[in-house]
Amino acid sequence: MAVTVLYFASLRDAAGRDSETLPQPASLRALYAGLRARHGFALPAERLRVAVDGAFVAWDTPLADGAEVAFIPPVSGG
Amino acid sequence: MAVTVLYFASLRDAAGRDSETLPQPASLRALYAGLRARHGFALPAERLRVAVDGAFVAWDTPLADGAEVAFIPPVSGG
Amino acid sequence: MKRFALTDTALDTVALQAALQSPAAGAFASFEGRVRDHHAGRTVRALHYQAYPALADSEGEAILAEALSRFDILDARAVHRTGDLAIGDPAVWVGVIAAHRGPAFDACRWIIDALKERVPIWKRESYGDGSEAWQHPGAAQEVVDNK
Amino acid sequence: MKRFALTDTALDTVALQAALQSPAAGAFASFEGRVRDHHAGRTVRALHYQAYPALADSEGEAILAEALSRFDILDARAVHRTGDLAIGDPAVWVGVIAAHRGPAFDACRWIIDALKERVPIWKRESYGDGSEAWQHPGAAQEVVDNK
Repeated sequence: MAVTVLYFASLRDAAGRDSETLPQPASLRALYAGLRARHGFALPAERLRVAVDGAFVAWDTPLADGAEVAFIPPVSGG
Repeated sequence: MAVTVLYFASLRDAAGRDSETLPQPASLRALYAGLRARHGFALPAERLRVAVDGAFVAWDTPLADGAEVAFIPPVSGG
Repeated sequence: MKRFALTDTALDTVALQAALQSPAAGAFASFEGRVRDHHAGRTVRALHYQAYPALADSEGEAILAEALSRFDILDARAVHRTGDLAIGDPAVWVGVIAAHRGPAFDACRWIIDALKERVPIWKRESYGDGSEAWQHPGAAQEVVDNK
Repeated sequence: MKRFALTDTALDTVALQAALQSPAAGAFASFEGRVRDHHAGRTVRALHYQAYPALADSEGEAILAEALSRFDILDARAVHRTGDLAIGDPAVWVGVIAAHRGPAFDACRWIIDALKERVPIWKRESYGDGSEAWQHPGAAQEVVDNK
């Protein structure tokens, strides 16, 4: 039972990696809270969107085993 | 004492020429009225602008000898 | 500064765009008017544009100068075709560079609107039935020359 | 139909524009976002764009499909750079064709606004003083990495 987390932009720099595989968390919110504490992410969850398996989802979406999770900081393309 | 008149678009087709030189008219309005009668221009003066020597002018501008006059039908570039 | 031009040959929009460069430009907005195959419900086969070159040049330059004073932009250019055009050919091109996209879009649109309203250039449409008509917008009906 | 793309090589706007052809198109509006030498009063030396490719592709396609349903346009395309860019380089390009210019301009502007707001792409600015910062708009202050 595990999930893979992808990191981008300032989260990638703070985590020092592109991705990591972690034990299945209780929820997306719990997952981010733990990672934020561990990696020192500056951005609170309220400023992020979250995507699972390549699609945006609500923060309260249940996580399946093997899910690929990406926390999406405010974007700045263009 | 003469003026040159330039024709464009439907006026050029109706007049059958690009330009012509005419005796000095009493006014721009009188000049167009005479030409409209002679060439059968469909457009009334109210729908035209008028230019003298390459610049737009008011219809009541006096005409100097040798002036180059162009009656400007509604434009349709672009 | 010459920013407006008439040309009787195909528009080279790549060269036109290349002239609009500035390290301060974050936005480049452009518009190209092309000959389309229909107008007011009729099939259009081709177009011919005729200009009063001296007045078109001065009026085009005046419009671009006015755009530079009205909008927060860095530069702007426009060019208009004359002569015979086929379906798909570019008839007019407008390009604007600015630090930000808002003024670039606003100026580009203002310029094409002003060119269409003010510059002495006239379009003659050739229709599917072989007739032709000079376009004098606002006329009760267009002035049709059956040739 | 693939209308949106990410690319890590220079944008070929000529080829992009050439793909937007239709005999029914009277209007082609385009926007190019370029790397400019300043932002928020600071001198910018270069930019780096990072994307989440799978989600950027699907979100970009969704935006272009939505533009086609919202506006009276014939087609639209967009492409966004990733990787390292220098001052003056095009970072994003949007092109729209339509019968008339109003919808072409409106759709072009809507698309670039939506791309900037929704597509998971991030910009890291490199400044004249050697510092760098990921841009996360809306933050109380940008997340600065002094490298």
